Amino acid sequence: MKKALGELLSGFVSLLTGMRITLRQFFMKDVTVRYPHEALKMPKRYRGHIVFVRDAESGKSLCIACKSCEKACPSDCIVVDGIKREGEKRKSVTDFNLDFTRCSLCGSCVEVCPVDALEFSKNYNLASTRKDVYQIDLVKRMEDGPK
Amino acid sequence: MNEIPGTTFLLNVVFAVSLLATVGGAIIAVLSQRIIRGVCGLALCFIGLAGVYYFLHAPFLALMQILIYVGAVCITIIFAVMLAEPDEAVSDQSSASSKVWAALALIACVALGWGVASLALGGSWTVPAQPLANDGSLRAMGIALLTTYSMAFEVISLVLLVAVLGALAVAHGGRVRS
Amino acid sequence: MNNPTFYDRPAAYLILAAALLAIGILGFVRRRTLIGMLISGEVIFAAASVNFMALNRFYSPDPVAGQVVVLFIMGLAAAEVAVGLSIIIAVYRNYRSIRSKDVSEMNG
Amino acid sequence: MSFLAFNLLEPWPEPFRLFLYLAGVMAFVGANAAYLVWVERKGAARFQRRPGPTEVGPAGLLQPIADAIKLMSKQVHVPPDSDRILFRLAPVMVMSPGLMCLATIPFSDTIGARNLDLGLVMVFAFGSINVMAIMLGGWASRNKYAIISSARIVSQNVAYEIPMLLVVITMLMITGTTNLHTIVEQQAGGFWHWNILKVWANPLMPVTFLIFFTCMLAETNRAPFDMAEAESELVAGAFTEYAGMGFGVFFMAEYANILVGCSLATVLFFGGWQSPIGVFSGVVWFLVKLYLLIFTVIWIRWTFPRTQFYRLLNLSWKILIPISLGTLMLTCVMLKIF
Amino acid sequence: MLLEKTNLVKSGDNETFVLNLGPQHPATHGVLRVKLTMDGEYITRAEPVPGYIHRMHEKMGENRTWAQFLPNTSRIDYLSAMHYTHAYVAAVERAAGIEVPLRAEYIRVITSELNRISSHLVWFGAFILDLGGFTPLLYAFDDREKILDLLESVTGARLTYCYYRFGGLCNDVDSDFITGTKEFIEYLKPRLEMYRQLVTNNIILKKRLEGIGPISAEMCRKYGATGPVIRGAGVACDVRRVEPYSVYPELDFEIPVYHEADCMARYLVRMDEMYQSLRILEQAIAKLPEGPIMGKVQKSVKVPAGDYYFAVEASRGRFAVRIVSDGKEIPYRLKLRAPSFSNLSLFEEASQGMMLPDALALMGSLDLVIPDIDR
Repeated sequence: MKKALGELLSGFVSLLTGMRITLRQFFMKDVTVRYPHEALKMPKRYRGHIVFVRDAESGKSLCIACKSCEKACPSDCIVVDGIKREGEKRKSVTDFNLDFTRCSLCGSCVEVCPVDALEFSKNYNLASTRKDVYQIDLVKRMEDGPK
Repeated sequence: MNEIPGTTFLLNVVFAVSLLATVGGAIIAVLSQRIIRGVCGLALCFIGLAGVYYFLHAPFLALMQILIYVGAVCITIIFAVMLAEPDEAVSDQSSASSKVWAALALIACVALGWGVASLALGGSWTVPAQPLANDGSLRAMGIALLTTYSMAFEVISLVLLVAVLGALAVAHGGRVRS
Repeated sequence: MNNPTFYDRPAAYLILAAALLAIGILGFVRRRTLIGMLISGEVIFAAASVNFMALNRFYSPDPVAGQVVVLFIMGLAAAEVAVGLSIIIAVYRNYRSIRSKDVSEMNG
Repeated sequence: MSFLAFNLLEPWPEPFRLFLYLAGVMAFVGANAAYLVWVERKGAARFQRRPGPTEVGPAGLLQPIADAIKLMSKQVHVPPDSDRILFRLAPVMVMSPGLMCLATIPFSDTIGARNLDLGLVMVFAFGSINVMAIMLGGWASRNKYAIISSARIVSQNVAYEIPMLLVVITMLMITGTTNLHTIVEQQAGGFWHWNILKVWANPLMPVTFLIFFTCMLAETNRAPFDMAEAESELVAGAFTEYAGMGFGVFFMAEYANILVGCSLATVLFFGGWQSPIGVFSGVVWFLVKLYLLIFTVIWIRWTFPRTQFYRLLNLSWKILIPISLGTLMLTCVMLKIF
Repeated sequence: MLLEKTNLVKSGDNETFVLNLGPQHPATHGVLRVKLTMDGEYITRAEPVPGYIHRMHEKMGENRTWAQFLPNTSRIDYLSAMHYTHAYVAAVERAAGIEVPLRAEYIRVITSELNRISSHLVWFGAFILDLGGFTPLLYAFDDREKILDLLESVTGARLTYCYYRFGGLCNDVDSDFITGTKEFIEYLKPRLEMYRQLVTNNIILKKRLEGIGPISAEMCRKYGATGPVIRGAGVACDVRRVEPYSVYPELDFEIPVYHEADCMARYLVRMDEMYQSLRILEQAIAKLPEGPIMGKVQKSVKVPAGDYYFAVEASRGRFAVRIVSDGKEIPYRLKLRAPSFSNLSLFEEASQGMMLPDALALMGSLDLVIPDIDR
């Protein structure tokens, strides 16, 4: 009887302790970021989909269309094509298509690139109702891009 | 009484609704194919009956009717229905002989009801010269229960106790978990 | 009509009681399952209660007596339902049926 | 509003009063049920350190309306195997007890829909219909989760009705009346007159209140006793098959029942509209007490995990009923002595 | 008719019915289906039906190069991605004889333990959610968010890290990460104490977990259950100690063991493991040496023909990778031994005769990750 009552009491105290803790949390500040109104800064190494690195001088892509990334990609989502133009040492890229629906953002392409022509974008807002939004043409994107 | 002429009419309507609920509920209770609807009909009948009690100047009884019958009896029956699932099959109701029997039963019951009603109405009830001093309130009832009817009260509590124990014993007897 | 309040006349209640009795007995005859019969029994109880109340209200000097009796009926009905249902459950456990016909076949 | 309708309409004939207070109570219950959802969501958010609803209206105040519009625009789907009539009847039935019970709650000395002598009995009588409604809804759905949930609801409510009624009987012995208005009047003159502190009638009065409160949580299917819709076990319990407003009504009924339960607790234990210092009594105090209790209910929900079903029944049969019987006896003795 | 009926009774036909728990059910946390045969609320038989999200990770491994399989390892058990990558990378390193620099090993331990804490925090929240408490879930996610931020700053991803490489790591950690981790350690300690008061001591939770769902050490051996499940059954079986790998032998930590073998024991094992992980983190950060993070690796890894095996202690138990190589640049056979699968397989036996809510508490205490079961 005494033991049962003691248990009842300690149980009740444990409930009150829990309620005290949640009440303390009640008066604390929110921890959430109200996403569409404010957004967090993506960290330096954030792995978004890939984009071309722009050559500082020419403003063109560094890509030499060597197709290493195409080979390294585990999901077969990159298709690269390039031509060798007159007067240039290396091939230059004409076509770089990323099928983002299949990309697993592993970063193999960036790592394998011999000329460091690829980098990750910081773009995380990728929701869409249409599939063709995810067929990213990196060449076109760079040409249209602001920088 | 109220001066507004509509009041009596409204009360009549409420009374009629109670009567309708009682009789309709009872009919659903005994005639519906699915037993669960029967129980709902019973609940409706009891709620209507509560209204009738209210008109008979017994509000406490009306509330008790709801509390005990709707809140306890009906729910217990539904619980039993859940456990035993006795949905009556439609097939064995529609054979020709059963139809005849059903008609006979109906006629017999209507006759019975008619007979009882006419007996009740035709009987010469002695109207008391003067009502008793008590007002039939909850207080008066409590006093009566503990004085005049104390024996019956005790017996009823005993019956309930025995019923609970008996129900436990009977229900437990069938429950042998391996 | 000299008395427009028909809720103040005993006839309404007495007819109601008779009707409930008839319905209850009809159900008792018609129903094939034990639970159905129990429900019909409740309706008959209700008929009795209404009669008690009505006669008490209109023809008795003591307004308490009827109420007390009906309270007793309620207590009895509750006890009846408790025992009845436990028996039904027990029957169901043993015979897998609660039809009165099936159960009566099991005699012997 | 219902509480404006009392003195003003005293000379008015009964049917009009009846109609008006019905409308008032309905409005009060409706507004509360809708906005308690908002309070619950905001409260939960605060306990979890989130902002909660913010987008619809200032501080998300229009959220309940948006929710209602969304629920109403959804298809009312009745499962093909279900019992159609009962399936649709259940949501209608589930709202009625809340409305009926609130009619007898006195909000203040002059504000109250109906001053019934049997107010307390009435609350319990109509409160019992609620169980039947949820149970029928679960049964009619013909869904296994719903049926399990129905069975649970019945056992739970039967088990908790007993200690609750025992507590109420204790209260009846102390107050000597079932008229809620009179019960509140007895508690006038400062918080030391409230029933919860009436230790000369029963030294275990706070315990009695705790039992009442626990039973109320269980009867209204609130966490930690929300066996009926234990979402991690039974998906949504009895309401699994309900969509759109059918579900919405069940949802609102839960809040209506909480409203009734907390109102009753306020009246029985916390002196209703009586102010804690003895002066300036009024409807404000009733509402303050009521919403503090409701806040506690929400607070409890967002703090504790759910109990196990058989532990819930054990709690009732092995702890609450013996203790409440004990307090009942104690009250008998104390009342006889003093 | 009479005979028929009595036969029915005699043949033990009880009032059972089949309840499909899942594939979509709040308690299974994914697309797991459990076919329950129930007698009232008692479970007479619980048959797990996995396979709804089977993705053929093992077969995929046989169709791509050694390095190309790396991203897959994060996606088997998405909650302890680091451990899984670790097992695969270490298996290949063992096979190809690749040396890993010490700094890289320490960083692997640090990130792995952070990942273990975050995984246990998710489990903690989800488990309490299974038991009907919602708020601890969001507190746990708040803490986990801090870990994810730390790991994201290093690896660039929040869940599927793919951080380890054959011979080392792809990125070095910076001082921000180190200070951030130190701060986090100090932050989490009072939080764990708060969880103890709010949840562990709570009478409702205690009553729901104590004595519920006993899983003996014998049953664990029978089904190959590992991790917190076997440690909750009183066996101090932890790959970090039994088959030491990486730099774990140099670190001082305890293996929490409870002998009650019930849900509470498994719960407490995980809660204690978070403390132990914090201890490991403190030591590893203190000992973190300077140096390179990549060993000498040829451009495309070639694994000599043979049969190799490597196991790590993932959050849910022993995760092992077995690779069979025929010397080509793609694996001949890749076998993943996932802990959740073994842990789930004992559910059928352990849940017999339990009530539904208890069985769900048991299932929660096993900490199942459905993609880990299906692979």
